[in-house]
Amino acid sequence: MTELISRIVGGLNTPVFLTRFLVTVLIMLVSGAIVLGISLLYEGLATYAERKVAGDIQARIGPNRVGPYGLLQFVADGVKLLLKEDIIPFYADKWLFILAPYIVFTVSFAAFVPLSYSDHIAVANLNVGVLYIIAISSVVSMAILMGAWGSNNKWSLFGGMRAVAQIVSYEIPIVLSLLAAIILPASMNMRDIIVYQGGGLGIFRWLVFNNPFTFLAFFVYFIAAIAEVNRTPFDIPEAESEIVAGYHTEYTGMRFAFFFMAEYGDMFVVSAIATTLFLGGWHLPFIGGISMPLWLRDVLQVAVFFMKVFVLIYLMMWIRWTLPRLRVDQLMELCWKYLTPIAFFNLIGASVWVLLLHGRGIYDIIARIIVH
Amino acid sequence: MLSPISLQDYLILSGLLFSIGVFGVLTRKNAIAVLMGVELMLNAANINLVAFSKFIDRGIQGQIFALFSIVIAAAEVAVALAIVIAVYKTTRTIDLDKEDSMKG
Amino acid sequence: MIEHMIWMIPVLPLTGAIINLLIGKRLPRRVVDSIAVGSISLSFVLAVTAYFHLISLPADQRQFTDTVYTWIGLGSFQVNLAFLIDPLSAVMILIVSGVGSVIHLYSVGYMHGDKRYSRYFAFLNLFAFAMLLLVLSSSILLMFVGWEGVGLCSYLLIGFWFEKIENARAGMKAFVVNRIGDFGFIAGFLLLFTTLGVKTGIWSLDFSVLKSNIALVPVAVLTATGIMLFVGATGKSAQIPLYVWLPDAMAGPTPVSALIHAATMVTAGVYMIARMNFLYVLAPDALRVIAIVGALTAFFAATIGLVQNDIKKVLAYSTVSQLGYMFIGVGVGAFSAGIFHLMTHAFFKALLFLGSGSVIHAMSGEQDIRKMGGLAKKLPVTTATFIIATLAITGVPGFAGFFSKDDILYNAYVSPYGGTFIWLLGVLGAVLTAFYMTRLVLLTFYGKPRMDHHTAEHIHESPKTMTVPLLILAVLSAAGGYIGMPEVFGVHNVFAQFLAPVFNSGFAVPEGSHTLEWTLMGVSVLAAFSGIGGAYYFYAVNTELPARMAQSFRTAYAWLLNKYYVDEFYLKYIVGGVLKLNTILSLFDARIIDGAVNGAAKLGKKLSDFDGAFDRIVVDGAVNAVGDGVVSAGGVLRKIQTGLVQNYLIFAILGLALLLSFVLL
Amino acid sequence: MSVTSYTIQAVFFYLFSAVIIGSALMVVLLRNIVRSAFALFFTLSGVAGIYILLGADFVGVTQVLIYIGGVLILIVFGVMLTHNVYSVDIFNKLGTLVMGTISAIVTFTIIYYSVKPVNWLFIGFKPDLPTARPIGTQLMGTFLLPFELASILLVLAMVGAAYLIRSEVRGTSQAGAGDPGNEQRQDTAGKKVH
Repeated sequence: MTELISRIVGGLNTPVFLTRFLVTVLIMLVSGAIVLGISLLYEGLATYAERKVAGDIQARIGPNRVGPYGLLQFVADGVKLLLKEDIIPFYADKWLFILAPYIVFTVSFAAFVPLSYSDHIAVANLNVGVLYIIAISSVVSMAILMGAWGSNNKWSLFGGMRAVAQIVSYEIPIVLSLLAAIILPASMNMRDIIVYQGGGLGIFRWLVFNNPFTFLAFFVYFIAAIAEVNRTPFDIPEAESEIVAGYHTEYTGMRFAFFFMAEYGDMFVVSAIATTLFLGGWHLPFIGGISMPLWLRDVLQVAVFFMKVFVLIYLMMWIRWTLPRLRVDQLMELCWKYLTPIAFFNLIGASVWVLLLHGRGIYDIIARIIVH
Repeated sequence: MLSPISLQDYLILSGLLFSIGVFGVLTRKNAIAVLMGVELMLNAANINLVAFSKFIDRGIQGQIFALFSIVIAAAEVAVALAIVIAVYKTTRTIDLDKEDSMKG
Repeated sequence: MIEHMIWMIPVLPLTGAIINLLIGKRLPRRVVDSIAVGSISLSFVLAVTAYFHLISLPADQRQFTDTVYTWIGLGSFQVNLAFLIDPLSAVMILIVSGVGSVIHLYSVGYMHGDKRYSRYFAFLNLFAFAMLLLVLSSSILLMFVGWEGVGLCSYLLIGFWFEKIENARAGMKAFVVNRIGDFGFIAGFLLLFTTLGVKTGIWSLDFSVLKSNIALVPVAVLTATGIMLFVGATGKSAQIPLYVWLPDAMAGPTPVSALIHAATMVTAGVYMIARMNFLYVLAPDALRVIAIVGALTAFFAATIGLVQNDIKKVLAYSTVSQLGYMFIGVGVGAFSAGIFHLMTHAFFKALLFLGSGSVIHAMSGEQDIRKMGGLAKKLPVTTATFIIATLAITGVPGFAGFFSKDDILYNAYVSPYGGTFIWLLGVLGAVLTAFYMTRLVLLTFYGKPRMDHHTAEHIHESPKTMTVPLLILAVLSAAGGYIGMPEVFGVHNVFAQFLAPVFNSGFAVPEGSHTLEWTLMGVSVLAAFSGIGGAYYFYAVNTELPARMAQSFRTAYAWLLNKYYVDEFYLKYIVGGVLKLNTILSLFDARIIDGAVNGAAKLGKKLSDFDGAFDRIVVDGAVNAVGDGVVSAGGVLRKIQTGLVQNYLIFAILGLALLLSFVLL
Repeated sequence: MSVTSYTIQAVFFYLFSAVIIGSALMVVLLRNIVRSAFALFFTLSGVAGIYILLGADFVGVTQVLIYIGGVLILIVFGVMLTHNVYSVDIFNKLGTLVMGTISAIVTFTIIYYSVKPVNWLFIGFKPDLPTARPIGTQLMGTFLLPFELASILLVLAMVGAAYLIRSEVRGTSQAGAGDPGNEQRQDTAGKKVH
């Protein structure tokens, strides 16, 4: 792709430094566009999937009119949202009201950047990838607050406050449980972490199976992650029966769609983190050792990665349509009285494990015992 | 064609940011606005630290200093806001022009 | 093993005392007495263990110290909380914990109806703790703690039934008199401590250190120290002139009298002098004083005992008298004889007191022997054991008192510190002892019953918990003397040999010939039997004779009955004298000292009036002028002080800018 | 380092600088304090960008995490809890405004003239290596004591802040304990406020 772009740009008769500058900028733009396109497609399909899953669980059929099996429903929805009237409330703080959805969407989109989709495919291989995603997702709370305040609506403000409190609180168990996994590969680079989990039959080196503490950390992380993306049973920031629709009450049309898409984007990101840190990322299970063409391997790896992510997303949907919503106090109690202490002691336990066993996993130990 | 960015450029950027912060601290009436000015000044100082770390530090001590500075800023803002809110609760205002009980 | 468990011997009763003192009220009585008796019995078991450990060692190594921790550490001066076990203290802890256990057991029966049951046992345990601390301590200072502790417990227990004012008074009297003695004790050991420290640089209160360095102290100081320590001993052990508290101390419960005022606490003085033997052998004058005071007390108290009518008072004077014998023993340098008599006396006197307690118990609290009589049939066990004890104390051959008293009298005769005079007083005392003890037995247990009808009906033998201790002590009183049989019988004096390592300070009572010893023994036996016979004649054969005697020697009888008016003398001349001195001193205070102070104050007031005027006009004027100036200047300057933090910041930044511009330009 | 990357760096530097300075001016000049607070968001993001430009990726991400995710949220909450946003004139009297402007200009002048003429002792080219690992190593080694002290400082600040905020609430919660004199006390308290 780099070559292609440089050839195109080289055709223009420009000075060398400008050429290279343009190449760089274009690479950035194109890769961004690819990710954007894919993520938009994904988000559309995810809304379709959500409705299908909901229908399934509630013994309904779900969308089935537009396209085969209703597959094009999300296109129709998108067009409808684009064409809707764009309402800005009169007393709203216009700047903040307009800015908020863009920031929310940008931020959730920016979290895709350090993900490692296969051995060779990634937008940017950041050394501080995990920390980057954590930092970026904390910005979401800022943007939500912006929109909530800008709407000048008390339901919005309540929802925004709740969202911020929830996100800030649940960040703590998330970070603590991620740390329990990170100390094994001793890197925050997504690709390094996945590479660390390779070998064996392809699933026994996954960090979730590495030791009891990472196993527990995975569940703590997954519960806290559901809360972090404000989904049922932790959807009190947008609880319909209490505060209308929370922080996006006043949003309509495309602005609302941005919030909506950001939520599905966040789901993808947290599931991708879980996949990367705990579930072996793009490693091919069982057939990892077989030699095959590079492109085939990359395609398979991307498929495996997406498969794992989608399983986790399906789990989240399943949970959403099965469990009732928590109260605010129950939510905070779960975070501060259960998840945080568990994650904390879990981290200590994991550290001790790593210190005493030099990072060896439970299967390594068993294998060693069997061999001897 | 742009010339390479030197240390001076970063320092002048930080100086500019610092001066804006000083302006904010000196002229704003709202105590929290003053606090924001202080944050600008702290950020300016941190830019200095990281820039020095890049240009004249063989290790990364400048970055570590910046990290400590960020941590201390977090503690500072928590306590400062608590004070502001406590003051607000007793006087029902955070207008600094009205907080003159120390007047001679 | 046992070397490191010595600390438990005193601590066990202390624990019992603390438990009973804190929560005893809420515990059932059965638990309270189980704790008390159990703790002291455990101490006794440990003491026996320690004793057996001690005799398993070679004779010259029979000594070990259990150091618990350093109590006081000031540079080279150290007082350790350390317990010393050697033959002397081993004997003492055996007596204290053994007799103590028996009396604790007896108390269970004797005190069963008392409303302050748990407190009684707490105090009794506390006493056991203090007494064990006293005898086990390895330094004078720690010993003094025990010394004061037993005084305190004695006070608490004498005044145990404090509802009656006499009992409370008796407690206070005991305490005050003891304090007088304690003053001598403190002065004594401080004199020794400072003299040794200043002279040699050895600042120590440890017995072993003192013992090895005692020769460095001048003899005059040793004599003074010895006499002062003996003053302490006269207080605690009821010798002339400080004996007056002991008869009054009979106000306490009878087991207390038995334990504290007969068997253990009052012997603390004897123990202390025996413990300090290394000092006394270098101070023969002090020894002479002790021997003479002991002999006088032995005789003097016996004469008072002749005519007392209260059963416990008779025993109290008898105790004073017997303590006098012990002091004769230690005073003539025969320390082991003194300790031997201490031991046997502990057995038979405890038995006598417990027996009297049993009698009093049976008589519903009556203590006057004139209202008793004929109790032998109704109280067979009490009578039998009481008679055994009487035979022991009178020195009938074969019983415990015979050997110990004979040992003392023999040594008093042959020792260079003793002599015929002291020996004679001792023998006369023995005659009197035999006389009044026989009188006591005859009046109490034989003859016609003289009590009223109501009391007579209620007379009954005491319960098992009281008679079993009596039997135990009776066996000890009868047989306890054989361990100290003199060599004239052709055996070794086991007791003296056992104690010998403690008393090997280079002094030995010279040996007399066997003939002399047999002769003296014969005189003692004769004395005992003559006393018994005389009493029998007076109170069993010719029962009118005592009254007639009292009639014809009216003055002498009154003197004896009123204990030579010693209490009255003390009250009038010593207490009264102190009060008079007090009045004079307070007058001096009021007239002369207060007058001087008031005069000075008046003068000061005049001066200050003048000074005040000067202050107001000159000094204040100047100060006000300065102040006004500052206020007006401040009024100008305060305008800058807006109270607005941002204004201050502006000044700060501009000032900083000014400074920096100097640097930069 | 090629000319191109210099150029790209320069472009980004000026971009970030523009964002920083522009939004910082908004922070200090906007009349609506809530907008000020949100303008601060862009300033802080720009500073994070500058850090990453300087090769300090860890510090940059930490800046986002702590400043935007923590400090800024706190400030916005503070604004919302104490605001009389639309009623209070946010600027001081004219005299202070003038003096403040002068002070700011003087400050910048001094900084400029003390930075510009200095001949800094450069160490030459230094590649942008990963920083997370060396920072971690040094925090746990050379800087262990300050690191621990910082954690203590954070705890103290947290406790202190909680105490300051709670000090008034405690009185009412005691009054609400259900004793008989309770209602009357609350009444008087209410009167005082009005």
